[in-house]
Amino acid sequence: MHVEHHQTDILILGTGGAGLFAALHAKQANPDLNVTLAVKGLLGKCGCTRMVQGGYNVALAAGDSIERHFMDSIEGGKWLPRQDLAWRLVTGAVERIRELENEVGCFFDRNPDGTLHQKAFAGQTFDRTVHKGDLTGIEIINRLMEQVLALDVDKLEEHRAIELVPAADGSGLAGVLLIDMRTGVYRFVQARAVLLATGGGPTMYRYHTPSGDKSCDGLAMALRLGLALRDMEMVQFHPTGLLGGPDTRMTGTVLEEGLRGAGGYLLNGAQERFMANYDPKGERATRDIVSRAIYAEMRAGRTTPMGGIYISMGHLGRDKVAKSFPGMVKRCADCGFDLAGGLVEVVPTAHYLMGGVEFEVDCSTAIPGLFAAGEDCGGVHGANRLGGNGVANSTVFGGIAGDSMAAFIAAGAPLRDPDKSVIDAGIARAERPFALKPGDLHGLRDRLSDTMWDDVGILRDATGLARGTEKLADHRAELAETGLSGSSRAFNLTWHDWLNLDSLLTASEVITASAQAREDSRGAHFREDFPETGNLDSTRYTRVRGDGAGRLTIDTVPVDFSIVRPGETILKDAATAAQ
Amino acid sequence: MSARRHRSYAAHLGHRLSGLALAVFLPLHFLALGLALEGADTFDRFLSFAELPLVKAAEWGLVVFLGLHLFFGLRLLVVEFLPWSSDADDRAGLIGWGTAGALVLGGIFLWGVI
Amino acid sequence: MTETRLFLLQRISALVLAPMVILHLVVILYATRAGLSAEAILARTGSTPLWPVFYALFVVAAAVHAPIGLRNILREWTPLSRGVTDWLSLGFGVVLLVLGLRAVWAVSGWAA
Amino acid sequence: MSDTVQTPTAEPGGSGIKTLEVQIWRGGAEGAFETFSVPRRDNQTVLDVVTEVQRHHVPDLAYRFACRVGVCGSCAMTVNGTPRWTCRTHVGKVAGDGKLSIAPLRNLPVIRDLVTDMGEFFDKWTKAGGKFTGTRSRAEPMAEVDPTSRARRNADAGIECINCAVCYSACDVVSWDKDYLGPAALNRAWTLLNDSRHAAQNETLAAATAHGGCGSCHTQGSCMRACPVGISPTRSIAGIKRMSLLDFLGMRRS
Ligand SMILES: Cc1cc2nc3c(=O)[nH]c(=O)nc-3n(C[C@H](O)[C@H](O)[C@H](O)COP(=O)(O)OP(=O)(O)OC[C@H]3O[C@@H](n4cnc5c(N)ncnc54)[C@H](O)[C@@H]3O)c2cc1C
Ligand code: HEM
Ligand code: SF4
Ligand code: F3S
Ligand code: FES
Repeated sequence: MHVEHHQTDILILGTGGAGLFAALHAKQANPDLNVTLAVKGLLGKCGCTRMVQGGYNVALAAGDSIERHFMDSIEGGKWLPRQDLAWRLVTGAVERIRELENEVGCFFDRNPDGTLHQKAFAGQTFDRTVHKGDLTGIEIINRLMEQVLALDVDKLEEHRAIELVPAADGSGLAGVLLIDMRTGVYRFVQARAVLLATGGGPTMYRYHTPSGDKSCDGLAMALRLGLALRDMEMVQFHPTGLLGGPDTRMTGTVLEEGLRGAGGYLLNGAQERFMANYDPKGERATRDIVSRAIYAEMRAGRTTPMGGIYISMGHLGRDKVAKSFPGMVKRCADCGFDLAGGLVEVVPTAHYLMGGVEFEVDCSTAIPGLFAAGEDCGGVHGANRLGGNGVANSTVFGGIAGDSMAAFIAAGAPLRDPDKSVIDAGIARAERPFALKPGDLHGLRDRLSDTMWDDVGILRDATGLARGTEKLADHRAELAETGLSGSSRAFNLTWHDWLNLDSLLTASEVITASAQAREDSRGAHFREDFPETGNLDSTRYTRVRGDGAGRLTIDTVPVDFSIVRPGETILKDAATAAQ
Repeated sequence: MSARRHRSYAAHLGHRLSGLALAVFLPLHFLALGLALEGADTFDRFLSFAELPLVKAAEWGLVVFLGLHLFFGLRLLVVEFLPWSSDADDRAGLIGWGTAGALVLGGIFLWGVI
Repeated sequence: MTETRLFLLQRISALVLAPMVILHLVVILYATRAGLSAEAILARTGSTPLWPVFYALFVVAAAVHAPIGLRNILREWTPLSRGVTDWLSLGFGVVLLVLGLRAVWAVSGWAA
Repeated sequence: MSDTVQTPTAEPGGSGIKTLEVQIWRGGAEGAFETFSVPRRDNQTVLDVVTEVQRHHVPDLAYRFACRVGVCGSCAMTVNGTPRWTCRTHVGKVAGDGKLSIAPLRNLPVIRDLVTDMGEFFDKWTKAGGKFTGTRSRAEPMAEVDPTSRARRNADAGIECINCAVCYSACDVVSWDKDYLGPAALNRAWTLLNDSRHAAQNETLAAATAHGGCGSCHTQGSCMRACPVGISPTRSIAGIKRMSLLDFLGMRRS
């Protein structure tokens, strides 16, 4: 198989908030560096940062403080976050938001007095979410994209990374093997430093929110390279995804949380409100509680025709709803649903992976030359990510990664010779389906998403997880026998569906193993057989590694409470913290 | 392509074609008027040429074109240089009025001729 | 900056042309209505220096306005190169100006 | 003649049509339509139809999408002759008669099938001066901006562009003049010209009024009617034209 070779100083995988910020910072640190951006879609036009609606958490206002933001993040994360990472997040956010406004050009919404407007977001003790309308991500990514387009960087658009390739001598990372999706050609890019910023993305669930290009490729590649993934059982579900049926890509996309906040009702199939049976806060309870309640209703069979529940806004007045949520109303109307006055079917939907690659505060990983940032990384959010901490995470650490990679190269990072056998293995894996008889690939994808939804989903127990493990093994075996018709490799989306499934299966196996290992309930992870949260003081996180042959090893590691211990606070004004 | 199926696009074409017609006509018109230099006789002969029905018809067309180009051009100046009342307000309504205005001019012209 | 100048020049000349065209339309509609003879037209236009000045201005404005428009059309609707369209439009403008001023001169009656 | 393309149809599948006759462009610039029969469903977008064809008819059908909710601007195609975002175009809105024709966006080079090369679209974005230049650093506080000022409201009106190139595809001047920067790029320049924090005002104005800039727009108005998010590039470009006049007359406020 022919492989084209490229060389660069820095190779960045992914152009979400993390990837674009890394490019910007690396070039700022040293404009002479060769920076190459490789991305599965078009630069800046894929990934989830662009899809951010709510906004960006940062402690700016008088009365708020980074300490408070930190405590909210730790408590929201159920004491599972790595505290030095969380601290770096909240301090870095202040600088990064100013950079976004002052240097990158984001034009965030203002208060009447001209200062930045900050809105409320669930689970926080202060209104600290900076935003641009309810389409904050477009503003952030478009402005970043403009800055990066004006730089002298190499762009490898519609290039899919399929293997992180170590050095032949084992000294670190040599580069990355990619597929040029437009032509189907394999390309090896040798680099002194590589950033993994492919953004995770729990798209293996039947209902999911992230962009279609995200399929946990980065996590699967990292695992194959031998890196550890932590907190992978922590999958965040958004309570209200649009339910349009199995054959439409709209299904699973987010209906914003503000709808519940504004007083929207959730109704079961019998058109009865049910949230009060689960939580005194009713519809206004936090994401995880509402998601579990909806799931419980669904499991009890009290569902709508398509198998979800309803969201109803009409009692607030059609005009008022249309005025307060124009974007959501239009989005539903475009797809034939009447949100302002009618009932819209919704369902909880997989939204975000808290878990990911273990990394350091400077974004380095255990492999010299490989850096990681953004949703691919684990440890920042622990058991739950606060709404608004996701884009802060990707931009803060993306920038840090750019700085670190520039420094790493300035310190003399070499170009390493690749381990050819890994390149060959990567190509063999990708080529495999062409040698097989065509099979029911899309059916297999549905089966995988059913397995994850039913057995490794919102409510988990040992039996379900064991069943899930078995089914995943079946799916794995089935994929290994499922081929593609035809041999065209140029822009062959079905081929990429196959490769997506391969990555998603790997990530699913890790999620399931981690979920089995965590025998307590906290944050996004709920075990019906262990409904209580364990002793916080002895909190441990899960850590999974691969052995290279598809087997996983898992251990649990005590969390180092390096800044604050459970039950304590770093807020000076503890009285306000106690609320 | 159906992205073109709206009044503003039609007005663009109308404005362009009328402008083109005027640009072709105007030098000829000047040439004819220049004949006056050669004396009133030739000019009178020109004017009687101008009495021919076909020539009258052409002149009628030009009056209408001039009217169209004038009104559509004024609309463009309004669109380009005056504030908009809303994002969708490219004064498409003026197009109908402009067309009507040009036809009225044509009518007056006909009325004078007949 | 020249593109902007040309663009603005066309708009400004259009603004100049608009009232003149309206007046001109009134005149020709009135003229056809009254069935004026050449003598009468010439007598009228020659009677006061205002008319030749008016029409000279008209000619100048049109000679600025029309070639710029033609240049756009040639650019967008013909495969001619930019240089060719520029010269063609400029040539057209000069012809328009010369013929137009000549006509004004003729009609003004001052030549006689 | 209809000026409205954005009114959503309330009834999705009430027409009783069971199958759609779908023509899809196959090949590059040289290519042909192929016809498929696709089941009609109540909840079905044009993107879903394309997906269905890829899954059940031609596995190597090339098309592009990412977010599937109208924020990434990757999925635009020519649907029954009109450029549209496909992920948020309900089939009921465009195929009342059960027929769909789906082709790549006009005015951009076709890579294959329904995928175009958007490179020139973004090159022109940069060329139109569409890049913010600030005066403050990340160490300084953020500028205070009156949210009700006219400039801020102008900027807000155009800022949520998803760079889908639907307007670019709808505009004839883009097809006629390869140097024309196009509606989206100029719209972005206009938002910057209304951004009081943007330091390179003169540079952006010069870029947006240079050859291929605002002067090339003939107010065809197709862009503003086609834009799926309701932006009016026509208005933004008119704004640049007005500003260039004021600048010429020495009356521009800075
Ligand atoms: C609908 C939605 C709403 C959200 N709202 C908010 C919010 O309000 N506030 C908040 O803080 N967070 C929010 N989030 C989360 C937030 O979007 C993410 O946390 C964050 O943007 C992730 O950034 P990233 O750079 O790590 O990844 P992404 O932005 O997802 O980028 C990943 C990039 O990697 C590329 N890629 C993937 N695989 C490969 C491969 N194999 N080879 C090459 N490239 C690859 C992708 O194409 C993409 O360009 C939301 C997420 C979603 C889905
Ligand atoms: C009556 C006053 C006039 C007004 C208000 C007017 C206005 C305009 C305007 C605003 C344009 C720019 C259109 C664009 O670029 O989209 C234009 C174009 C043009 N005008 Fe005029 N004009 C007038 C008279 C004339 C005359 C007398 C002529 C002919 C000699 C003429 C010929 C043209 C041509 C050829 C174009 C180019 C059309 C195009 O690019 O589509 N105009 N006019
Ligand atoms: S202005 Fe509208 S149509 Fe044009 S690129 Fe932006 S969003 Fe798309
Ligand atoms: S369609 Fe084109 S001509 Fe101008 S108004 Fe829009 S850019
Ligand atoms: S897929 Fe993103 S806009 Fe349609």
